[in-house]
Formats: sequence, structure tokens, C-alpha cells
Amino acid sequence: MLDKNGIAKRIAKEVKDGYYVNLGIGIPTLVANFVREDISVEFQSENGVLGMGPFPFEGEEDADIINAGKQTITTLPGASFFDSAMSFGMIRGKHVDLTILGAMEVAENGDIANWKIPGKMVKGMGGAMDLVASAENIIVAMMHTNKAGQSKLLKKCSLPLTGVGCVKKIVTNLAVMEVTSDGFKLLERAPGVSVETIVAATEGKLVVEGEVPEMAS
Amino acid sequence: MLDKNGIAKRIAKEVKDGYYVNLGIGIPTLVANFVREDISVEFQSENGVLGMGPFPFEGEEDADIINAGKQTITTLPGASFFDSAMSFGMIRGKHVDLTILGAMEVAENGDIANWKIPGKMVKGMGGAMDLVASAENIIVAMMHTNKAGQSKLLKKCSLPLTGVGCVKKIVTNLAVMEVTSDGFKLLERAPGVSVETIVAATEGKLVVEGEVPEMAS
Amino acid sequence: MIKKTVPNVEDALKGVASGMTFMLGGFGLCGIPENAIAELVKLGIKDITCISNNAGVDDFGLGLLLQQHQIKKMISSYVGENDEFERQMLSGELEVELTPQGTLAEKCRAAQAGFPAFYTPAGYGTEVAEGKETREFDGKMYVLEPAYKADFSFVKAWKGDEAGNLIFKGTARNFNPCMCGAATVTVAEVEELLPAGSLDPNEIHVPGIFVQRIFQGTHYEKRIEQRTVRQKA
Amino acid sequence: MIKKTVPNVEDALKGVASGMTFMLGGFGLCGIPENAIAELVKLGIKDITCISNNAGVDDFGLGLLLQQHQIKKMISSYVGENDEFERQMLSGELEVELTPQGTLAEKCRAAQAGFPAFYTPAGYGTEVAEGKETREFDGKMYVLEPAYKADFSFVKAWKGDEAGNLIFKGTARNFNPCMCGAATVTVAEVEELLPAGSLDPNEIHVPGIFVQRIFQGTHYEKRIEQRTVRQKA
Repeated sequence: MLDKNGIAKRIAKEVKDGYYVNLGIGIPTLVANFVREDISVEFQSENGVLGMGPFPFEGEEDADIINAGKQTITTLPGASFFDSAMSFGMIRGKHVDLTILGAMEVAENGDIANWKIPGKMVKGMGGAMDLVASAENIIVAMMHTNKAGQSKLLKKCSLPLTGVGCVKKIVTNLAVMEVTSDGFKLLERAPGVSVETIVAATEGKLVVEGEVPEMAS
Repeated sequence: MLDKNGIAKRIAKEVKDGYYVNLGIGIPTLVANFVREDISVEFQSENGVLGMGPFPFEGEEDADIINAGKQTITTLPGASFFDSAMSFGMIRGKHVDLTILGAMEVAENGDIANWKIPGKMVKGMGGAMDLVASAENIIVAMMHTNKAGQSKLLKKCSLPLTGVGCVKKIVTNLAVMEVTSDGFKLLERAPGVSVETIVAATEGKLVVEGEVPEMAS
Repeated sequence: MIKKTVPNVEDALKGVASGMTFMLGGFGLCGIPENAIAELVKLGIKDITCISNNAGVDDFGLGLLLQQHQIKKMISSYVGENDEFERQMLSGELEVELTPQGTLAEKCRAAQAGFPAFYTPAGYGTEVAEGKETREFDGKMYVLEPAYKADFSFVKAWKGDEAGNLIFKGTARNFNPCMCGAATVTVAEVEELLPAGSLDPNEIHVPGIFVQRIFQGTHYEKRIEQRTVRQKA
Repeated sequence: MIKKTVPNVEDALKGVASGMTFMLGGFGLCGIPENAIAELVKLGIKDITCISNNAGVDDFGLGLLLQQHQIKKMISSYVGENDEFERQMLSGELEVELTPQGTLAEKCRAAQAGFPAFYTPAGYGTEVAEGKETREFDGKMYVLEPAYKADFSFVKAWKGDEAGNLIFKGTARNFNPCMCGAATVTVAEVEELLPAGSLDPNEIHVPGIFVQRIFQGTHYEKRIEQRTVRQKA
């Protein structure tokens, strides 16, 4: 079974040379720590920066330089700042190659819900609706089940949607899955996790074909 | 009767303190020379400059700094450069207060034609269609008649239109007119020009009410 | 040069009144018009509609206006950092319209640039698109979103000049440029107000034509919401 | 940092072919991609569709491609400085689509920013709107204009860096920024190509994400169309 860093580490393998990547808040933010150092990647944050670097050293924080999670950041050589309209032009115009974000629920047809629990929690969608409606390549990073132990991989989302039929891949603490026209296709098992465990934790249709390999470490 | 400079000088009186003004090619360009010096005005050129100044001194021309007529220009303190999308955002968004342009024909309902003579001349509309479709305040600077002596102030334009019902005022070598729902309303006569001369030179409906004053010099 | 300077925040906000709609720049607390917000609190006007990506925190930014119950309606993309906001929303005291962030930015830009509405894929198939016109282009579905209409835009820049030209710093730029010229009156407050001619015309982010009033701001707190650092190796 | 530099114009134009659609920056001869145009002439590809505000003059800019009869169709707003152009157009050798200048700019920006189409008031009631969808918003009529689709964008900047970031000078900016990222491949040529980190991130006009290839241009002629001066007093 993977912890949050393990999920981030596995997703980092999906980041290819030359990719512009938008990372959501939470587990996705950790992905930056695990990207291979021999490839060139630039991180975009929708509040208006391309070429984000690591967090600043203590005392070097600048209130005017933050990421979409409102965290202080630094920039790398080649970075640029721009306004919100241009930032979402990058996203809507498909110039960002990969979007990694968290979810409350994902449905077997690729629907995603991650912004609202009616009557309980309404933080807003932020940039997520623009990202999922535009990106060709969307990976969800999340726990396979919620705190109550219920599957987050469903036949149909029960919460208000963020986007329809858009998720391409899901990496959870238990497995790596691809969204296909037949449902969630199991690609890899997390270390020490059996196919049976994954089947039991998945409410939506899970396609298991042949021998499912354990994730390479 | 006014010459080109006379037309420009009369139009300059329509330029008020605090106006952003777009000047077309030809007579409109001359207007800048006659604007009162005690008021603040900025000239916008749709190729991407606000705060245009006079032409440069010999030897100080810069190929990268031109106006929409492709003439070398200078800029004044407070000037800015921007791209074409933003430039037409200024125009379409009604941030430019006054547009002054030339015309081949103006109709009594405010239609204007100035970009094409079928089979003979097709230079293109440039920014004129955007300007006339957007501006609240459009003044046409032109000769009252064409080279063949025919009226350019018509019941209906014969040439392909640049915009519909958009012209507010017309200053010609003979007169100043306002476009009203009743037709061209004669406001002023050029020095030494009789109402009869203006009537004879105007094909469209000309409204003459009471004593029409001669233009103040 | 058309001069846009006003001596202070009081003059800059002349004409604001209860019931109006305001745009306010900033992302989180980054790049917010601190002086204008403080003055709105002081003026005590009510029933405001605010178009702003976020709603501040409990005791800063738009949170100050929420505390005083001056806001009738918030139009935002993300409001998750504010307990008082959540309380007012859940109790029905506060009307909230949540809008995708890119849509929010473009609805401002559309107002600035004279576009009545635009088609965006964001929100298609979600409750955000309910009751809105949708349309297919090249096999993909889009939602028609109208431009915003607002009475005042309050923006904050790093440097500005007498002509109203603005330059922003870092990610404090965010929504501020899109909101300039998107309301009837745009009020810019700046950290440094300079004479015309001080800024390079090539480096200006927002030309002064989009700004009606500009003033030298004071006492910027520039609070950091999530101070995040790494250790020196 | 994702490196976009290519060693020369030959590498920069790899993949261009007859029958393609190109966007070319510039207003008149100001800010045109001189190196890319010269290479297109050398390559001798035919049946090109060019989206460019103007068509150059007889012996410079796009006029060079017209001379060689390489252009099948021009999409422009103003073409009044070119006799060969007029001859080819009137004889029917050249297809011409005239588009209002602001519409042309926005059709590029729409392609860049992922908008399928937009409503503009420009051209309503004229032959430009013939056959196009029109619509009323708030009592005013608008024309629906689709985004352009192009294979390559050729732009010219003043300074650029390895990451593809661009800065323009003066009115040589014009259509260049709108065309970046508006075609499948954007090729930028620059007067000065610098290492990443040389440009202030605040001052960049076009972020490198919109540019696929960048190269150091050579032998810029920067011809002036209307040299206009005043006399010293």
C-alpha cells in the first residue's frame, strides 16, 4: 500500500521530458519532489506563474510570489509571470500537457467530483473546472476509499461534478488504473496489495485482464 | 470653403479635455496639429501605441515605432505599447472616446463606406470596421463631393459598407453636419459657403433649420 | 498626457454607494487592493456585490467587509479560507455565486474588451452550466458565459504613473489586469506612484486608458496566507 | 526549464510544406519575421495560406512570397501597399479574405486561448458578415467569428531566451503575441537570444509555453515604409 508520497512518486513517472505540468493542491503538489532530474519539466500555477521552483528558504519568502495553494514559492531561470486571463488561456488552449489533481469521487466513465458536498462543504471549484474541461491528460491522485472506508471509484459520482468524462488515469494508495470505455482498467497493484483487495475497494466497474503487475519501485 | 487643414482645424474643436482619440489616415491625421494646447488628450493608434507624439526629427526615426499609417512617430511621457488584441480591446470596449476617419460615402442614416470599390480598388478595411462598430462618437472628415463632383453625402451608400448607422458628425470642406433621425442636420457653413451651395452638393436629406451660422474661425 | 492621479483613497472612492457591484483584484491575499477595502469598511456602505476570486480570510481582505455584513453577494471561484464566510453562506445571509476561475477571469476581460459573452468548455455538464446556453464546436461542448457588469473595479499594482499606467510584481498580477477597464470606474492603488515618463512604455502591463483614478497606497501589510519554506541543506 | 532553441532558420522551419496555413506577425513591415519569410522563399513551397495583417510591399515582406507565386490565399485586414498583390487578386490568381483588423487579432488570440469562436460587433451589416451567424446582446448586434486554425505561426521578437520567452519593442509587438501558441507550431525569431534567467519574469510579453522553437535571427533590414519626419525648429 502506498502513502501520499508513494502516490506522488508513482505519478511522477507519468511526467515526461518537455511537459508543462499543473499540480493541484495536496498530494499533487508532492509530485514535483519526485520528477526525474534528467528531464526538463516546467510547473505552471494558474494564479499566474510558469517555471515554479522549490519553496523559498526561511527569510526569503515574498508575499507577491505564491502558488495556487497560496504557498510562498520561488521561480527558476526561464520563469514568467502573467495575468489570470492568460493563465487560463494556457490551460484552455491545451498548452499545459498534464494536469494532476485530487478528487472526492471518480466515476468509471471519467467523471470527477472534487469541489462541493451539498449542505456540508462548499469551498468552490477554483481552477479545477477549467483544468478538467481543457486538459487532454488528466491524472487523479487520491486515496482509494474515503475516511468512512467507502470507495471513491464509483459507477456514477454522487457529488456535484467538476467535469464530465475527463479523467484519464487514477493513482491511489492501492492501484494504478486507466479510464477506458469499459470502466476502470487495472494497470498496476501497489506493493503488497492483492487484486482482490482492489476489487473489494472499487465500487465502479474494474476491468482486470491477465496478470496485473505489482508497481515497480 | 475649407481646405484639408481647415477641416482638420474645425474637427479639432470636437476634441475635449481627457479624450483618448483614434485618428484615421489622411485628413484625420492632421487633426493632432490643431488640438488646443491647454487640454489633455492622448492619441491611440490601433497598431499598438497610446500617447503618440509628433513625427521624429530627421535621423531619429525608429523602424519599430510607427503609427497605423506606417509613418515613423515618437511617443510622449506616459505612452504605452501593447499588442493588437489589447488595442482592439480598447476600441471595442469603448475606452477610446473619439474616432475620426475618412469616408468615400456617408448615408443620411449614418452608414459609412470607405474600404472598397468593387472591381476597382480593394485595399481592405484595416481597423475601420472595428472602430465604427464600437465607438460612440464618430466624426467623418472628408470632401463634400468626389473628384467627379458627385455628392458623398447620400440617401443610401452605393459602395460596400464599413458600418451601419454609426456616424455622428461630418465635417467637410463645405459644412458641419450632424446625423439625426431626420437626416443630415446642417450645423455650420464653411466660411463664404452659402446654404444653397451645401444643399446642391448634398444628395441625402439635408435638414436646414433657421439661420445656419458660419463656422467661427 | 491625461492625468489620473487623485490625492488619496477618499477621493479615489468618490461615488461608491450601497447596492453597487465591485470587482476586486487579488488571488488569496496576494495583490489585493488593501487601501480600497479599508476605505469601503470605513464608508460602511451595504448590500455590495463583490466579484473577486477569493473572499479573503476572517480578519483580512474581503473578510473585513464580511465581518461588517456589508456584502450581499460574492462572485468567486474559491472561498475556502474563511469561517465567517462559510457561516454567512450556510445561514443564507450571504448569496454566493461560484464560477470557474478561468471563466471569472475571462468574464472580466470580456467586459474590458467589449465582448458581450464567450464560449468556454469549463463547467459543461456540471451545475455551473445549469440554465445556461450550451453549444457544440468541433465535437466539443461549450457554455456561453456573459461579460460581467460592474460599477467600480479596485485593483492594486506595484508601480504606476500619473497617466494611470500600471506594472505588477510577480503573482500579485493575477486578476488585476483583467479587471482594469472592466467596470464603469477603475481605481488603481499602487505601492509606488511615479511621474509620467518614469515607466518604460514597453514594460507597462496595463495602459492608463483602462484606469480612471490612481493613488499612492499606504501601509501595505501584504499578509502571507501559507508561509512555506524549505530548510537549508 | 524546457529548452526551445534551434540553431538556425532551417531547423526552425522543419516540417513546413506546400498547402499549409501560416500565421505571420507584423504590421506593415514592422515586426515581421524576416528570416522565416526569406527561408519560405528559399524552400519554394507552394499553395500557402497566409494569415497576416498586411501583405508586405512589392519587394519585401510577404511580397517576396507573392513574387514567387507561393501564396494561394491571403487573410488580411489591409493590403493597400502592393501592386503585385493587386494584380494577382484582380486576375483571380490569388484568393483574398479581408477581415477587420480587431477580428483578425482576436481570431488568433481565440486560437491561442482555446476559444472556439467569439462575438464581435465589427462588420455587422457589411459584406464581412454575409453568411455568418449574427446575434443581439443588450440591443446591439454581433457577428460570430471562429478561431483560426493554422499549422505554423512565425513571429519576430526583440529579445528572447532559451525557454522561448519573448519581449517585443515598440509597435513591432502588434500581432506577434496574439499569434504565439495559435498554430500547431510557433516559431519565434529574435534579434537577441539570451540564456534562461536573463529576462525579468515580470517583463515577459509571451511566456515560452506558447513557443515551440526559437532562434537567433540575422541580417534584419527593418525597412521603414513611410519615413516621416519633422523639421528642427
